[in-house]
Amino acid sequence: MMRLKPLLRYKSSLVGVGILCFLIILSVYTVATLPFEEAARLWRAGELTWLDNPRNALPAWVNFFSPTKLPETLILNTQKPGPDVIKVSVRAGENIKISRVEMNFRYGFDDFPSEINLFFTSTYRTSPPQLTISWTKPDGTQIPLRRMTIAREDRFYISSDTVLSTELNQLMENRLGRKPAYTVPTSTILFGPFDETLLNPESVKVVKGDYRLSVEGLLFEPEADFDVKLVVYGKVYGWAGTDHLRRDIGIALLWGTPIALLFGVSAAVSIALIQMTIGAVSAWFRGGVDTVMQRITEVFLVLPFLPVLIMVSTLYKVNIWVILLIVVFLSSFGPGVKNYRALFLQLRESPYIEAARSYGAGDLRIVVIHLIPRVLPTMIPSVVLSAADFVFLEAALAILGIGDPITPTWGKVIQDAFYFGALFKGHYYWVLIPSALLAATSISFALIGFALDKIFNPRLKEV
Amino acid sequence: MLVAGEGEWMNTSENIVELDDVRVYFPVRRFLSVAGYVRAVDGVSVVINRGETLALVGESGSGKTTLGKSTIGLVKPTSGKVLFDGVNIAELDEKQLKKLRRKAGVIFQDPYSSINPGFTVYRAVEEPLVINRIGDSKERRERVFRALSDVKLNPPEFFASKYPHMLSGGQRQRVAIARAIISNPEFIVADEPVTMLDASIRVEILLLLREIQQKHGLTILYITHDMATAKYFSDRLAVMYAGNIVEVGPTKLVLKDPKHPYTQALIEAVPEPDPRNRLGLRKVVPGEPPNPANPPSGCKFHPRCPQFIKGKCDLQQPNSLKLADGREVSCFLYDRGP
Amino acid sequence: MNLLRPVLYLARRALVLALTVVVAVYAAIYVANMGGYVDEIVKGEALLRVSQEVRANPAYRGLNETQVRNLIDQLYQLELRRLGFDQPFIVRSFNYLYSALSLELGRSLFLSSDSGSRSVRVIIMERLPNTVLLFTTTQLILFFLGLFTGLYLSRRYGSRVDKVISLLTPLSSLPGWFYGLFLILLFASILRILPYGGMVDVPPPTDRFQYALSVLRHMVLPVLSWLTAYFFISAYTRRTFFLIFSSEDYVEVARARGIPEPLVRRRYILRPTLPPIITDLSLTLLASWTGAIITETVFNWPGVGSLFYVASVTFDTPVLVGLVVIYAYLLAITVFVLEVVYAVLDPRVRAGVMTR
Amino acid sequence: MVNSKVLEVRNLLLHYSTVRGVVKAVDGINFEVSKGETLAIVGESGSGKSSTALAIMRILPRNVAAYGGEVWFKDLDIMKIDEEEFRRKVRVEGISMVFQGAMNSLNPVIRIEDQVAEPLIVNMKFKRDEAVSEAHEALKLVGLDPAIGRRYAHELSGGMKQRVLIAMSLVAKPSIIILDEPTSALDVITQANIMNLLKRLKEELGFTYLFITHDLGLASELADRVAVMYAGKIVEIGSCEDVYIHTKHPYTKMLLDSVPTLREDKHPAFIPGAPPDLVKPPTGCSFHPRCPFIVRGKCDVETPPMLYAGEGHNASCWLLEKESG
Repeated sequence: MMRLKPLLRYKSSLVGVGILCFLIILSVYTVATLPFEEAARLWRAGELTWLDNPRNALPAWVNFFSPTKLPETLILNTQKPGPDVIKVSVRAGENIKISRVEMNFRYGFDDFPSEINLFFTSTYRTSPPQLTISWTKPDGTQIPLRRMTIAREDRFYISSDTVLSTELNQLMENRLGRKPAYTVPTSTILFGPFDETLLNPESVKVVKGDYRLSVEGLLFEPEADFDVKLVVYGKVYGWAGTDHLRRDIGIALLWGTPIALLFGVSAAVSIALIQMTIGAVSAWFRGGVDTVMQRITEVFLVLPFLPVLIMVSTLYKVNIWVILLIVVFLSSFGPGVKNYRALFLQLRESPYIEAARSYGAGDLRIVVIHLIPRVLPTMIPSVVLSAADFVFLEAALAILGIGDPITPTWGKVIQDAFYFGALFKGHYYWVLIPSALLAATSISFALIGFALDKIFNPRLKEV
Repeated sequence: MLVAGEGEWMNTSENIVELDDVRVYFPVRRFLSVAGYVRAVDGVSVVINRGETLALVGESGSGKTTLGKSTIGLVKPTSGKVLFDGVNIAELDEKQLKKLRRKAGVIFQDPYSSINPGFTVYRAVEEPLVINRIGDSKERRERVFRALSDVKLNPPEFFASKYPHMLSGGQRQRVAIARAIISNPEFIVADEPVTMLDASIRVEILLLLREIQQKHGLTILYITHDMATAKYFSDRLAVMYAGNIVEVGPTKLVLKDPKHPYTQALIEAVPEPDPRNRLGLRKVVPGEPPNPANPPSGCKFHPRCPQFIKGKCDLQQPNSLKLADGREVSCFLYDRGP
Repeated sequence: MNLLRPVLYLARRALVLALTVVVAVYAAIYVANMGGYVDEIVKGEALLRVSQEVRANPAYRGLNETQVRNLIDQLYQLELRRLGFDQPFIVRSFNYLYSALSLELGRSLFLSSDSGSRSVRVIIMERLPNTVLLFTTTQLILFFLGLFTGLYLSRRYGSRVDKVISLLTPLSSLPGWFYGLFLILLFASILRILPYGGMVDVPPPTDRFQYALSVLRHMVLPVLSWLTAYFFISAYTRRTFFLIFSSEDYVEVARARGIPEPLVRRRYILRPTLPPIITDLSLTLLASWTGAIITETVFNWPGVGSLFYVASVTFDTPVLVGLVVIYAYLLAITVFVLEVVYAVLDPRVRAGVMTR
Repeated sequence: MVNSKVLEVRNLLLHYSTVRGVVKAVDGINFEVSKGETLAIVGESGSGKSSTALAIMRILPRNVAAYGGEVWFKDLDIMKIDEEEFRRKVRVEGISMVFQGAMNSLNPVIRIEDQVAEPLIVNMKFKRDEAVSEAHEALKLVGLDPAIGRRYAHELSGGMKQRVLIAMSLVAKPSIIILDEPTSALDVITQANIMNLLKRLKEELGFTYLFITHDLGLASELADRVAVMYAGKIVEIGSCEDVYIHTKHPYTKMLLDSVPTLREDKHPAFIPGAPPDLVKPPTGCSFHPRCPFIVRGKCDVETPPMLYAGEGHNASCWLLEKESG
């Protein structure tokens, strides 16, 4: 394609090509590494699948730009023992066993974790294990957290447990001899210093250092055992953060890329091809066929596009590819037909077509060899430009809540964000990242489209 | 005439093209109905002899291009007979027409747009062979190169790979000629082949055309508005006005002693380099050619004719009269009938 | 001058457009009820409504379960007849087509107007002025801004301003509502100087002037979002358009004859290009009256667009069809008026109308 | 006759910049036109004849690379005045121009009479009805029915449009009219009619023309003097008789020989080769690659100056130097 070379002459289109290449690489990467079924399943799975993720976490890269390092999520699990996770079991009688778990970790972030949870699994026949859980701060202070009997699947939401919170606040009050003006969150007490700063939520600072969670388990059956998982939830996660359901937004955004590109490009290309075909048929046969085509075009003109699209897609609960089909169908008799028709009418009168007829070229050959290759270049810029529109159309439908309920798309992420008040609560990343991707896609198409327009349809001699 | 089973043509006719009362009307469409007709060609009878060059001269809108197209079936006549090699092509279907067009070539006025700008010279010249499935690729290659050197695009290898926009107007017209002669036609319609070219190279292209004609024994229908080139590059001359041929005969004779008032007016109007020109006015007929959708009654030239006979020219259409010197004129001035 | 021809021509065009409207409206009705899908919803709703009414009505409290069921069934059948279910769809569709075309748009299924009416016509007519107010303002500002910037740029082709505008044109590939989101973020969420959405403060000011002021304040963001989105492209296209037309031979001739530049621009560039510009303006105006569904939803503007959205998600078919009908009528009328305007403005078209 | 010069062009230069390089469309030409006289500039396409007209009228495309020289209109160097003064002194009443391509030279939405009258109203403070009656006079002068003034451009035939353009050019009574291929789109008979009209206006009203054409025959219809252009330069200039009969430049001679003639029997000959590429013109005389009389080492090296070939007759050819000794 030697005619595409000039594309690289324009700086603006170079930027567009760059962005588009990046998006294409991202799409290929996504499709290759994360199968769609898997992504869709993950996206629709409930909170259980995502238990280890923080809720509404910012993207991890915000730490690059901020002097205070926000915490990342720390997970310690007895099923994955190591130097940090030590589990020792001692037989203390015929049926009694004592298991001691120590989880050591270093906490070096500048902000408190968003949540702290403990998850347990245990095996026993009739008597469940009894655990004593305590917390050790870097200075050696030990805080007993709870004594509890656990079920086979159990959990202890340390940071949101109201009983523990009251106990800890009481403990603190005793130590400081003063009562803070607010209920100090559990995570602040566990990760903060026991001093005056605690009295003011603005001034309290994280104590960095080595923390330890100890669990002492009393097991009443010889076969009984238990496992512990500690999750200290951070405030940043992945490259796109998480949503209100702890889901990794990155998954939706990754899969949103190939879907947006595919939707935009296939809508644009197929509409252009259909419109071109209709225009060509109209222009080639003229007469009655042409009149009929023109009337149909007028009917489509009178039907408002977006309302009808919304009507159809709400009434018939459709997925994204059916929406694509509807979009293509509704646009196939769009105003573009008129342009193509005019173009073909003009071309069919051109002397080289007449010449081809004179030496015996048939209709099919003239259309395929002589006409379409002449029309294609004029078509490309508008196709590229309209691809941008269709990317946004999909997003718009999703934002209205009309899109595909299964497929994760950029628009869906934005819609979730709005629905759950991201802008009111200050979760700007939730809207900004998908928006930026949308904008980048659209602008890259536009940059390329405008450059192509200048190359293929030079209406003005550029000086 | 079609030889049964073979699907090949046989030369049975002395005249390569014979038109008999050909009319070409284009309907002017209105909403679901026809409002009227543009009479582009309105009753033309003429023959083109094998091996000659017939110049068809007329002003724009006189129907000369339409007439040219109708000789090779690019335009279907509304009525009348078009015999090409003795076969009435008005009765042929597309497939048979296609076969017949192999024997004809066309050169168009505008060398800038008569070649597909996306094709190389090679592809443009080769295409008629490809379409008519003539030869294998090696044979086609030889023929293309031969045609290119016939039109003096030397070396052919150099020009074959060029795109039309890389060539000058004259070179492009040579490409068009090469394409027209590639399938060894017998008849060529050259529609204003040099009008768009510069004066200094017009003659060169016309001489080339003449040379190719002699080499291949071609018959040429040379359509032009330029009497002067017709003088040097045609054997016979037909003058067309508003869809009719008003005068036809040997070129020299017609130009030396034009009979039809329109031919006279046309010749009188031609300016030639002569310093004396500026000293006097030309004798010209007033007005402009009629609207072909609504031509005047009788002889179509009568509203402008200096020798108009009232009550005759405006009522009746003059018939074509054969004069003694081999000419035919459609004018009442020479009608010595009853 | 012969007046019969143009009148005949326009009459024929009117007929064709009317036919187009009929076909389009019928298509809309058909799509809205394709496969009886909507029928089922409507029937279910009707049953629910009837049974709720019966059970809530103290007059029927004494009846036993069978009696109640019979009663419900009776009333349900009555309700179905009221909704026209006793006839096959094909008949109903034509009945509906007839009433739709005569603007008897019927009663909505679920939605009601602010004044409590269930008449589709009342509901739509209540919303239409709001949409027209917002988007006519937007489009007119956009149009004149684009027109004059375009004219200015075409005179300064290749200058720095021109280059900057051309460079910024790709920004117009993002739609207005998208910019709206960020304008809301900036002006409402962060700066808190303009409202998030809606059309007037709650509660609405009683003072007429205050009311108008409040509406204006609410219009700022939507208007601004569209200006941000479409200003560049409209200036750019106008500029290119004028550049092409200012290289026409007659413009050059006028300049060569010493016609002063402002006059050349007005009479030789602007005037001959007026017909397409007017078409452009009227069609975009019209399109914006319905096409702004997302913008209206984003800004919570109580116009036809958001009505359409609500009607869609609540499956209120009569409202949907009513909207399509009104739009189809508006468009057909606009196209027709445009043809008349064309014939007045452009002598070439006028001639075409005369002779065709 | 007092030789009062209306227009005098000295070393006029107009270069365009294109993707391929600088095109020297007009490359330092000199000529003058006296009152009541017609100078024809003859040349093939790309010789720079139309660019000469545009340069005089200061109608420049956007890609001008160089524009210079002197253009004296009466006793004013119009290259030195600003746009507004140029408009008032040259365009309004001084020099008018008839463009080629009459098809598109009229505003499609303004009535003919208003277009013809427009400069009178806006520039010369005529009342509207006075101006319109002037316009009707002008239409009559070019042989049109004044009733045509009520029509629009698309209602006229090509010949009528051309006449309207001529009427437009003379309505403000300019000192000189530039005719740029005024008949090239017209049929022979219509062309002859227009030429007759121009001749009559010249004879009866003493018009001064600068007539630009590619057609040597057409030039001889109107021209008192002829300038032949080739590759941006004037190669020969002189009276009609001088140029056509006592031809000095080989290009002029060969161009004359290439014209097929109806009335005389001589076989036309063509000029071999193609006109030069104006981006990379040949060294020396730009005609030397096609010239049969080329003097090697001279013509292909040095550009010939305008040499004396007779009273008021000059040609830029080295052969003349030899002749005169």
